[in-house]
Amino acid sequence: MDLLYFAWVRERIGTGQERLDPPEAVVNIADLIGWLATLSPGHAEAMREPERLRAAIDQRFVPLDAPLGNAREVALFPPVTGG
Amino acid sequence: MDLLYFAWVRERIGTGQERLDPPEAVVNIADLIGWLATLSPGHAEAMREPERLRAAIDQRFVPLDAPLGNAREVALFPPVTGG
Amino acid sequence: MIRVSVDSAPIELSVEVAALEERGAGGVATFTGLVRGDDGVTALELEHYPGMTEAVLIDLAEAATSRWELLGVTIVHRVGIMTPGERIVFVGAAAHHRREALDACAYLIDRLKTDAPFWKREQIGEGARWVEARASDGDAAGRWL
Amino acid sequence: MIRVSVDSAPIELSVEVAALEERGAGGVATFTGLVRGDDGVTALELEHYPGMTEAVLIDLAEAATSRWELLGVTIVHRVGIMTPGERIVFVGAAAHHRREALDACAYLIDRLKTDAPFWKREQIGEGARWVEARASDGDAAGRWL
Repeated sequence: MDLLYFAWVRERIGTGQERLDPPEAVVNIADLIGWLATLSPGHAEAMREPERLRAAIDQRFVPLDAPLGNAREVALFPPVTGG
Repeated sequence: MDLLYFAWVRERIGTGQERLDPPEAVVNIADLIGWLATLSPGHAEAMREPERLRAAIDQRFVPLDAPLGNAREVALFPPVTGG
Repeated sequence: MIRVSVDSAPIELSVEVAALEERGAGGVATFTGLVRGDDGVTALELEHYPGMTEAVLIDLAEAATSRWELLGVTIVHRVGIMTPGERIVFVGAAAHHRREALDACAYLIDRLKTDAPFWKREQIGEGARWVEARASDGDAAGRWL
Repeated sequence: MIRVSVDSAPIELSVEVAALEERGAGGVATFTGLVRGDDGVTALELEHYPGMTEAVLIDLAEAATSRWELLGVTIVHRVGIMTPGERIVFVGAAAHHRREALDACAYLIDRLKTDAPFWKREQIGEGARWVEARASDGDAAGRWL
């Protein structure tokens, strides 16, 4: 699974992209956030406040309880601030 | 009193401006329209449908029943169509 | 800062927008009215009431600045003869916040349509006709009362 | 006609407006967002989600054209580093009637603010901070549901 990170999520983790293979118990975005938090201190810091995170699966916004299904690309980021 | 005419009012009368001295019985815009209609065939044609006319006294829009008072400049024209 | 102009010269959109952008605003909203070329119109002539027209436009710009927090308001209206595709009118508002700029811009053009003494005459081939006022313009201006 | 662009080059407002004006519309409404220089901000950096951002903007432009009768829709968003006074975003709509153009323009910028994956980072002297999303943006986008 390709993981993409943007804004301060990217900065805290230290990379904008990584390929990871989450365990089977990780079935939705919230699970994924919890699992990512265990990977490194940077990941832990980025995932510390899940309520401040937003997600997209295969480039579509999804809520945090969305199932991962056969996601190829999952992105995690703060609420958007463009325009 | 300076009379100003715009758009088809001006075209029908044949001039955009004239100085006139209405009789004392002419006290409001509606009276003025009625009196102007008697001046020439062009005036009559321009004043034929008072409900299609709008007016300004000293460069402020007024309703047709507005008193002329000490008006120095009275303008008659169709509803505006700018923009 | 208010800028009002009634002129027979073509409207210089880039210049007008640049002046609004220089106000230090977060956003600039604009509306430009153009001569449409459909209906066979070959030229459009705009007549106005010199003196009163400018005064009405200044009143309108001032009404917008007292209603919203604006850093700049521009109203430029062309008069005389113009051809399809040319700009008839430009209104613009600069504000810190986009809602103010957008609302002020809509307000300016809606009220200009009903309150400013301009008259349009369409040239269609050899003929010409004075454009009739539309009831929908009165409705649009009424939104802001 | 829809035009969507996400680019690090400065936004060429004259070019964008001219393209909308050439659609033969009666009116063109635009909104331009600028980097504000107050609060001591010395630079603004815009990050986006390549691929998804463009797709969201195209969806948004198409939603506007199905909601209103439009002859042209343009959304141009700059990314990378920009300085106070520079343009961040330009949205514009061309339509036969002004109400469509004005409403579509407001809709595009309101929804872009909440739906398009962009993130702003402000540079303030030596420091930098990620801009927080504002609840009022959600409210503004909610007007269009």
